[in-house]
Amino acid sequence: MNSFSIALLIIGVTFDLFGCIGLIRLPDIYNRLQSATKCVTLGTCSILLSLFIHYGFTPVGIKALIAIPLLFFAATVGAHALSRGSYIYGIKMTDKTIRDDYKKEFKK
Amino acid sequence: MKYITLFICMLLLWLLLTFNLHSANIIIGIVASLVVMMLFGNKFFKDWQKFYNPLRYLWGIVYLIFFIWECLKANFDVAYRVLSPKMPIKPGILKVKCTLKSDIAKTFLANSITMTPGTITVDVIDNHLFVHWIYVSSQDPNVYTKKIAGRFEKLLKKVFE
Amino acid sequence: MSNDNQTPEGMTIVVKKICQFMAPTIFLFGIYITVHGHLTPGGGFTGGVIMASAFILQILSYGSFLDKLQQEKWHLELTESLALLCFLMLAVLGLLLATTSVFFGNFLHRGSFGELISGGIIPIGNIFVGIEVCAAISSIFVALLIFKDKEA
Amino acid sequence: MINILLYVLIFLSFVCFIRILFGPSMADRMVAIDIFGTLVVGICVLLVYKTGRLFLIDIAIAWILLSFIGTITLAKYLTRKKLDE
Repeated sequence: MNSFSIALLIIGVTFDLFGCIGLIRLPDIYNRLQSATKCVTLGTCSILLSLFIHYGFTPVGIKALIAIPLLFFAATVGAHALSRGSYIYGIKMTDKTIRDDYKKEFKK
Repeated sequence: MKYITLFICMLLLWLLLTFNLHSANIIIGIVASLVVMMLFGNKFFKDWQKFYNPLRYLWGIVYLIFFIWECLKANFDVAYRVLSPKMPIKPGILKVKCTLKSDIAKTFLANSITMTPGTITVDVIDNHLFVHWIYVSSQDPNVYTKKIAGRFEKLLKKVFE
Repeated sequence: MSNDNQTPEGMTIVVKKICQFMAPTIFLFGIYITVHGHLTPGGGFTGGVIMASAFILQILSYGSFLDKLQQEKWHLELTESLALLCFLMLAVLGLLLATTSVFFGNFLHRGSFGELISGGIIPIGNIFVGIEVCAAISSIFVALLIFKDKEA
Repeated sequence: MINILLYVLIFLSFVCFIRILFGPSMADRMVAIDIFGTLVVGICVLLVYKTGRLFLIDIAIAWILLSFIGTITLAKYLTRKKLDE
């Protein structure tokens, strides 16, 4: 195995680990979405990229390359829709919140 | 015309997905793209001319490199906030004005904001984005608009408008 | 400037714009799984479910009015029945044309192992099963929506 | 090497299960399900390395697309709309 793809694998799993620690530690749902979406998406993208580097321009490598933008769009749009949905559902933000502009728009 | 654009995109995606150039594979790909074109063509992007402008792809590559750099910064930022024992968070939802006009550019701005340091787009209403920020460093509208949206808008205007 | 999709129903503009190229991609991937059913895991049923989920994504993100959905339901049921009929015809053709003369007998050239055109009638049967499952699952989704509205 | 990384990812999916079991509200559980779907893609790719079965990447792509639809459905359910409006 190529050493560069091993390095990408280890980086990816480490970022997944950070994301899941954030999922447990952070106080409310919006902050959890922040950590989880960013870290886990980049970690998994890095794992897929390592597959592309290991197999090169073969069908498997190209499929791994196609999966990266799909995963990216799926994660960002999912995070956006989930945060909007949970605000409308009425889930409170944490006590440390210092400013909320969306409440005025939502009252109308 | 947007039907033909969808057809070309789907054929390219099929050829990448199967990755061989046998004649049987190409014929099945053309049939499959025709089926997709018939079923989903009327909902595809109306401004199809943008697909045939090579300059946009060039700016797209520049944007991609810039975006990957921002994305890496975002990850180290979140990792720092998660791992430090005091958890330095000061969250809030801010109203950010964006100067982009077209819908597709707004969509990509929202997606880019979601992947950059400490911000996530909650809603898009007309010309305003509602952004959840994990560490609100300043409450002045000019400063935070420039900090959140300003760095992408110039490039996105060249790519999508 | 294209504000053509800014309608009150459905989800936000971000979801709609992403859905414009995500739904065709999902459908194409379903076709890929169906056509390669005899070479890789998956096949008619799996590909049909993925194809149906493209329609479900479109209904979810754009929103759709109920009477329009009822029209769609008629089309879907027709498609499902026709695909099932074609599958049955394929089986009967095996009875007539194949040298062994059995139900589902193979009457096509077998091809060589690992190629796309191989496996005799199995890929064609897969395609018909895919269309049938796609129409069936979409019509289940539409039927659930219609019945829920009538109950309430 | 691959085994250790695979164990780490499986442990992380159990962490997601903790959030699904004890999440204070419904939305927290949905976030955990979304993250779990992304972790499974990583597990699929590591299984490609471990077993050499190249078709597992197809399953990974299918998982990405189907978990996207699941997330959108749950998010729409949270906004108290009917699913077809």
